[in-house]
Amino acid sequence: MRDGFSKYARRLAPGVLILLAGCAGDYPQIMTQPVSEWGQIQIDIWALVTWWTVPILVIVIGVLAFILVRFRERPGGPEPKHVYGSTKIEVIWTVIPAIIVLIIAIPTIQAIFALQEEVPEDALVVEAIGHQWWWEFRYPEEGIITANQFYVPVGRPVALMLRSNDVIHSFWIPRLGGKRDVNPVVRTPEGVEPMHLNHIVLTVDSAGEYLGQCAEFCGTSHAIMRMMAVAVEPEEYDAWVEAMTVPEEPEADLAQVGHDIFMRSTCIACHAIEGTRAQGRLGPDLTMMGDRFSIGAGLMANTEENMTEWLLHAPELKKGILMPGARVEAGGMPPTALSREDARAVAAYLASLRLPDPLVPAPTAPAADPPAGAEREPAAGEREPLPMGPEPESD
Amino acid sequence: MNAEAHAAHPAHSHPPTATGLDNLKLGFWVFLGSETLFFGTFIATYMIYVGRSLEGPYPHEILDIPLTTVSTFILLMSSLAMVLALNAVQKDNRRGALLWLMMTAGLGSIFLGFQAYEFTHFYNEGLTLQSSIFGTTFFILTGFHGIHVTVGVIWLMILWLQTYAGRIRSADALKVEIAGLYWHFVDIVWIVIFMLVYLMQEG
Amino acid sequence: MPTTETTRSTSRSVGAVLWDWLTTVDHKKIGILYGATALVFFVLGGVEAMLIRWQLSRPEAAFIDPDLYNQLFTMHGVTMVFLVGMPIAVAFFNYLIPLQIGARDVAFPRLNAFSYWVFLFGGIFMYTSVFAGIAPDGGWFGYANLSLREYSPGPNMDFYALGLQILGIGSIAGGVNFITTIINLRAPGMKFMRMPLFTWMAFVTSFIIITALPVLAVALFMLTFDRFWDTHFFNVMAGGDPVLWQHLFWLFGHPEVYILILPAFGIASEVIPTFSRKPLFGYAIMVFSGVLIGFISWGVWGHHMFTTGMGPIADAFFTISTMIIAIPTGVKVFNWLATMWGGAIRFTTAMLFAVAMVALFTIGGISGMMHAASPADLQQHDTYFVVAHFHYVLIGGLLMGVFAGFYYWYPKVSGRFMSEKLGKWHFWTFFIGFNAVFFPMHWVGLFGMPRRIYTYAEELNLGALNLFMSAMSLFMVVGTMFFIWNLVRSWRKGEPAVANPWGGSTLEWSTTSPPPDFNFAELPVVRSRNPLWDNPEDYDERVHTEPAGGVHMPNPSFWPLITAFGSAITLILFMTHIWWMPLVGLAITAVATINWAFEPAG
Amino acid sequence: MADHERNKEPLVEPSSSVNPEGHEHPGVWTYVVVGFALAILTGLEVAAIYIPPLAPVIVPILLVLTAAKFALVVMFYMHLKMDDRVFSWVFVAPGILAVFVVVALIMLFRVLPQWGG
Ligand code: HEA
Ligand code: HEA
Ligand code: HEC
Ligand code: CUA
Ligand SMILES: [Cu+2]
Repeated sequence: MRDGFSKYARRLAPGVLILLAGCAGDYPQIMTQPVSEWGQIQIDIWALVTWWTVPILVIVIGVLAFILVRFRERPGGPEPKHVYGSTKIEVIWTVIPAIIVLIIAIPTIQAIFALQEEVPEDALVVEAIGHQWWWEFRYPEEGIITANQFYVPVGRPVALMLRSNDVIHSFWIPRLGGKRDVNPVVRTPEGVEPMHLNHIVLTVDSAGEYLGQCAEFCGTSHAIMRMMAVAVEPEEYDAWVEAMTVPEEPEADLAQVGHDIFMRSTCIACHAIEGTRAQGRLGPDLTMMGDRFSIGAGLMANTEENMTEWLLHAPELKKGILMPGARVEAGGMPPTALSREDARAVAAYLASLRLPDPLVPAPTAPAADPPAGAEREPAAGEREPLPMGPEPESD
Repeated sequence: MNAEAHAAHPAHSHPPTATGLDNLKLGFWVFLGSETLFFGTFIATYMIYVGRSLEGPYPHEILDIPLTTVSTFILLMSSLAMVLALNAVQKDNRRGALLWLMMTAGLGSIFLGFQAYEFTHFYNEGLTLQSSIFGTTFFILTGFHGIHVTVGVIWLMILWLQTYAGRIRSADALKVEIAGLYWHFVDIVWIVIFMLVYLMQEG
Repeated sequence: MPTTETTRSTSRSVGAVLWDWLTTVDHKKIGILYGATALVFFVLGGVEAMLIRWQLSRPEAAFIDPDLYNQLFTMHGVTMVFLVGMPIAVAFFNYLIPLQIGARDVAFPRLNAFSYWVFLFGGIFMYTSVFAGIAPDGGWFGYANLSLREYSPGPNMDFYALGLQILGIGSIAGGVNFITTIINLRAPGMKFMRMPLFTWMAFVTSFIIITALPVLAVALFMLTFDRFWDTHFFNVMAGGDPVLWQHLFWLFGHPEVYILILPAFGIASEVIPTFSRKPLFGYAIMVFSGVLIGFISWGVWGHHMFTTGMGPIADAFFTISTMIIAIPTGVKVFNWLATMWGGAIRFTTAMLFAVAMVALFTIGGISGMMHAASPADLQQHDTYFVVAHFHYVLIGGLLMGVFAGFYYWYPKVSGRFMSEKLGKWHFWTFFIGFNAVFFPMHWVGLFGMPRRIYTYAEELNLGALNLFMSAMSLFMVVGTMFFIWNLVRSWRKGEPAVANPWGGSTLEWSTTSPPPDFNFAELPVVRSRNPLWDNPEDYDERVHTEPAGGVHMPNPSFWPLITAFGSAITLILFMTHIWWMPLVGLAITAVATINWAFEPAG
Repeated sequence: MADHERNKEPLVEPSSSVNPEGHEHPGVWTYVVVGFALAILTGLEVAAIYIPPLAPVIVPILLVLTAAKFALVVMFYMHLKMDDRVFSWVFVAPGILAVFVVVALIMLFRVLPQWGG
C-alpha cells in the first residue's frame, strides 16, 4: 500500500510545504529529497503522517472558524441551550482518531524494522568518528583515514559505523537520510557488548556532494561541525582509494617550503599526511587537504587566503578547538609561532595536496595506469572552491 | 507560649476535612508516594550498572550477607518497635511509648552503626565512590537510604523528648503515626535494597 | 486567638507591607507573588530569545559569541520551562484552587509559602550565573557526558545541576500541598465529579509533579556527584553510560511538558464555557482524558531519543504510545469545539486567547504526531522543525492559555477589569507575531537547519526566512509590552468589577472581587457542577464581610522563608567545593524547620 | 471558633470505606506476629540463596518473598489495610509508576540489547 500511495505522496507532501514557502530554492540540506532508499523510507512515513493528520488540522480549524462566525453572540439572541454532552458523539470522536492512529502506526512500525539493517557482506565499511568539532572517517579495509569529507561509491551499500571520541554527536547528512547519534564508547568488562554504538547502512543512488552536520549539541562549536559526503561512480571511487594511499610530494617551490615548515613544526604532533612523517592523530588527517570542501569542518571556504588565516588564528576563528594558532595556545599545545610568510607557504603546501582531476582519466587517455598523483595538475582555482549544494541533475 | 498554644489545639481538633482524613497524614502519604520514585530511580540505576564494573572489588567479593542479614533484621525489628510505640501512645501509656520510641531509635542507630562499619570496611578494601561503577552506585544508593534513616532517628529522638516532657498524649498520636509511616517506608526501601543489592548480586 | 487582620488599611508603612508579604501564608498573596515573579522571568527569558533571534537573523553572523549563545538558549529553555511555565501554572493553582473548591486556604499554608521562597531563591541563584556570564550552557536537557566536569569545566553546569535541584524541592512541596488540598478541603457537596475542570487539571498536574520531579532530582544528584566527586554515573571510561542521563531526563522531561500544558487546558475549559454561555461539553470525558494523558505521559519519553539507538522494539513501543496520546488530547479539542457549538460566543480578550489556543495547540499537536513516527523523526530530530513544534504547544498552547487566564481572572484578583482595548492590541500583535515567527520555522527545519547552532552556512539559503522570523519576533515583544502595561495600569485604573463580572459558573465567582482574606465568610455548599448557574439563589444573598467572632485563619510566619533560604543555600554552598560548607546551610534549615514545627499554625 | 462549629456540619463523602475515627487498629499481638513473619521471610530469603538447586529460580523466589515482606509492612505496620482507601491510592499509584520505571529501564538497558534489538 505504501508504494502506490507514496508515488504521489513523495512529491506532493513536501512539495506542498515548499510551495507554501513561496520559494523552492536550492537547499543543500533539505530533508525531503533523499538519495537513498534508507532515507526514502523515512520521508514516505513522514508523507503518510502528513496526509492523515493535516486534514484533521484543516477540519478542526475550519469548524472552529465556522463556529466563531455562526455562534457569535447576537443582541437579543436566545439563551444557548445547556447541552452537557453526548455519549454517541464522544465515542465517534474517540474512535475515528484511534483508527487514524492505527492506520499511521502500522506502516510506521514496519518502517522501523525495515530501517534496522544488518551490515551486508559486500558493504563498504566506513567508521565515522565524532570529535569536538570535526569528523574523522576511517576505511579499515582500504587503510584510508580522512576527515570532514568522505567518498562513497554509488550503488554499493555503505555501512557507517558511528562512534565518538568524546561527547555525544549525531551524524546527519539530510540528503542521505536521517540522523543517528554518535555515542562515546562505554567501557565494559569483557564479554559485554559495547552499548549504544549505532550504525547506518544505506546505498546512495546518485552521485553528488551532500552536505551534513552534527545534529546533537556537543559544546561550544557544535554549529561548525559540518561534513560532506561525496558520492561518486564506482570507478572514480576506486581511483580515489588509490590516490589516497599513494604518498604525495609537493611540486611547486612555495609548497615545498611549506612542506618543510609543516614537517618541522608541531603540526605533525596532531596531523597526519599519508606518505609523510606526519602521523599525528589528535587532529584531522590532512591527506588531500587541498580537495576538501572547507577548512575547519565547514568553518570557511578552502582557499589559500582562508587557510593562511586559519593557520594564524584558528582558535579565534573557531572557539574552543584544540588547534593552536600562531600566537594563541590551545589543546595544551604552545602557539605554533608561524609567521605570515610561513603560514602562506604551509597553506600553499596544503592546497597542493590534491586529487587528480578528473579522478578517472578521460577514455581517450592511454589505458596505462600511471601512478595517481604523478599526472595531476596542481592548478588551483580550477574547481569551485566551495561547491556546496546538490548536483543540479540529482533526483 | 508554644506549649499553651499547643495545648489549645491538640491534633484532633483541626477542622474536619472533606474526607474526614487528617491533612498532615494525607499529605505525608502523598510525599511517600513521591519518594517511591526517588528510590525507584536510584534502584533502577543500580540495576542497570550492576556487573559493569571494570575494577574490583566486585560485589561478590565484598558484600557480607550474614552481617547484612543481621542489620536487616535489626531494621525490621525497629519497625515492630515503632508500631508498638504508636500503640502505646494511642493507649496513653507513656512509659511504653518512651520505651518503644527509644527502642526504635536505638535499633535504627544500630543499623546505622552497621552501615558505618560496612562503609569503612569497604573503603579499606578499596571500594570507594570513585573506584568503580559499583562503588559509585552502591554508596550513593545505600548512602541516600542511610541519610533517610538518620533523619528518622533524629525525628524519633525529638518525639521521645516530647513524650518525656509529657507533650504527647493519645490525642497527639498522629504525630507518632506519621513518624511511623516514614520509618516503615524507610524500612521497606531497605527490604528492596537488601534483596536487590545483597541477595541478587551478579558479577 | 490569633486571627489575621482582615481589613486592608492603606496607610501602612513600607516596612509593614514588606513584612506582610514576606511572612504571608495567604494562598492568594502567594499566588500573586508566583505570578509576578514568573512574569519577571518571562521578560528575562524573552530577552534571551530576542538575543537568539538577533544572532540568527543573518547567516554567519557574529553578533554574539558562541559560548554566550549557548548560555542564552540554555537559559532561555530553562527559564521558560522552570521559571515561567511551571510557576505561572502554580500561581493560578494557588489563587484558584481554594476558591474553586470552596476552601479558606490550601492544606499547608506555610508549606505553600516555603514553596514560593524556594522557587524564588532557586531562580535568583540561576540568574546570578547569567549576570556573571557563567550561565549553564549545555542545553535545558543538559546531556551528559558533555555536562560532566571533563567537558564542561567551568561552574556553568554546576548552576544547572544545583539550581534545578532547588527548584525541584519547591515544586514537589507544592504538588503535595495541592493534592492534599484538593482531596481534603472541598466544601460540602463539592464531590470530585463536581470540581471545576481547572481544579481537576491542577490535580492531575500536581500528581505528575510529585512523580516526575523526583526522577529529575535523582538524575541531578548523579550529575552533581559526577561533577563534584568524580563518581562514574555518566563517565564512559569507568563504565558509566551517558544514555542513562537521557532516559532519566526525558522520563522527567516528557511528563514535564504535560505539567506545562494541562493547566492551560484547565484554563481553556473554564474560559470557553463562560464566554459561550454553555456548560462544558462532556465534562466527565474531559476529566477522564486529562487523567489518561497524565498516565500515558509516563510511557512516551523515548520519543525524544529515537536517534539515540534504542533499538527497533523500543522505538516501536514509544512510537505507538506517543501516538496514542493524540486520542485523549483530540477528545479535549473536540469537546471545546462542541462547547462553543450552539453557544453565544462573546469575543472578550480572554476568549480570543482561549480560542487561539485551541487552534494553535492543534497545529503543534499535529507536528508532534510527525515526530512521533520515529522513522520520520530521524530527519526532524534536533532541527527547527522540532523547535516549531514545541513553540506551538508551549506558546500556542501554554502561553495563550495563560494569557486567557490572566484576562479572565484579573477582575477577581484585583477587583478591576483589564482594558479590553489594550487586550485586543495585545492579542493581535502577539498572535500575528507568534505565527509569523514560528510557522516558517517548520520550513527552516525542513530545509535542514539544526537546533542549538549559533550560526548557519550561507549556502543553506536560510538567511531570508531567518531574517523574517527575527523581524517578526519584535511583534511578540510589542504584544508582551501591551500586556504588561495593561496589567500594571489596570491595577488602579481599570473598570471596577463585581463579584461575577463574566457570568461564570464556578465558586470563585461567588465571593467578592477581590476575595476577602478568608475567601468565604460562610463556606459554600455545592449542589451541582455549575453552582452559580444551576443554583444562583444559594449564593446571591451571601455577604462576605467578616462574621462576628472572626474567621480563624493561619498565622503569618517567617519560618518558611528561612527554611527555604536554608534549603537553597545548602545546595548553593556546594559551589564552594568545601565539603563542610553545605552543612552550614543544613544547620540553618534544621533550626528553621524545628521552629516551624513548633510554631502554632493558628 | 464559630467557624469551627460551622465546619462540623454534615461532611461530604465522609471517608467512604471506613469510619475515620474508629478504625480498628490491630492489636499488639498482630504486630508481633507480623514481626515474626518478617524475620522468617528474611531467613528464608537468605537461606534460599545458599541452596544451589534453587539457583535457576532464585530471582522469582526472592521477588516473591520481598514482595510479601513489603506488603506486610505496608498493610499492617503502615495500616494501609484498614485505613482509608485514599491513602492507598496516593501511595500505590506513584508506586506503580516507580515499578514501571524500574522495569522499563531494566528492559531498555539489559534485556532488549540481548535480544539483538
Ligand atoms: C506543552 C508542551 C508539549 C506538549 C503538549 C507536547 C505534545 C506532544 N509532543 Fe512534544 N515536545 C515539547 C513540548 C510539548 N509537546 C517540547 C518542549 C519538545 C522538545 C524538547 C527538547 O528537545 O528540547 C517536544 C518534542 C517532541 C518530540 C521529540 C522531537 C525530537 O526531538 O525529535 C516528539 C516526538 O514524538 C513530540 C511529540 C509530541 C506529541 C505526539 C504530542 C501530543 O501530546 C500532541 C497531541 C495533540 C494533537 C495530536 C492535536 C489534537 C488532536 C486531535 C485534533 C485529534 C486527532 C489527531 C490525530 C488522530 C492525529 N514532542
Ligand atoms: C514556554 C516556553 C517558551 C517560550 C514562551 C518561548 C518563547 C520564545 N522562544 Fe523559545 N524555547 C523554549 C521554550 C520557550 N520559548 C525551549 C524549551 C527551547 C529549547 C532550549 C534548548 O534547546 O535547550 C527554546 C528554544 C528556542 C529557540 C532555538 C534556539 C536554538 O536551538 O539555538 C529559538 C530560536 O528562535 C527560540 C525563540 C523564541 C522566541 C522568539 C520566543 C518569543 O515568544 C519570545 C517573546 C519575547 C518576549 C516575551 C520578550 C518580551 C520582552 C519585553 C516586553 C521586555 C522588553 C525589554 C526590554 C526592551 C529591555 N526559542
Ligand atoms: C594540538 C593539536 C594541533 C596542532 C599542534 C595543530 N593542529 Fe591543526 N587541527 C587540530 C584540530 C583538533 C583540528 C580540527 C579543528 C576543528 O575543525 O574543529 C585541526 C584542523 C586543522 C586544519 C583543517 C582541517 C579540515 O579538514 O578542515 C588544518 C588545515 C590544520 N589543522 C593544519 C595545521 C597546521 C598546518 C598546523 C601546524 C602549524 C596544525 N594544524 C597544528 C589540531 C592541531
Ligand atoms: Cu558534534 Cu554537535
Ligand atoms: Cu515528549
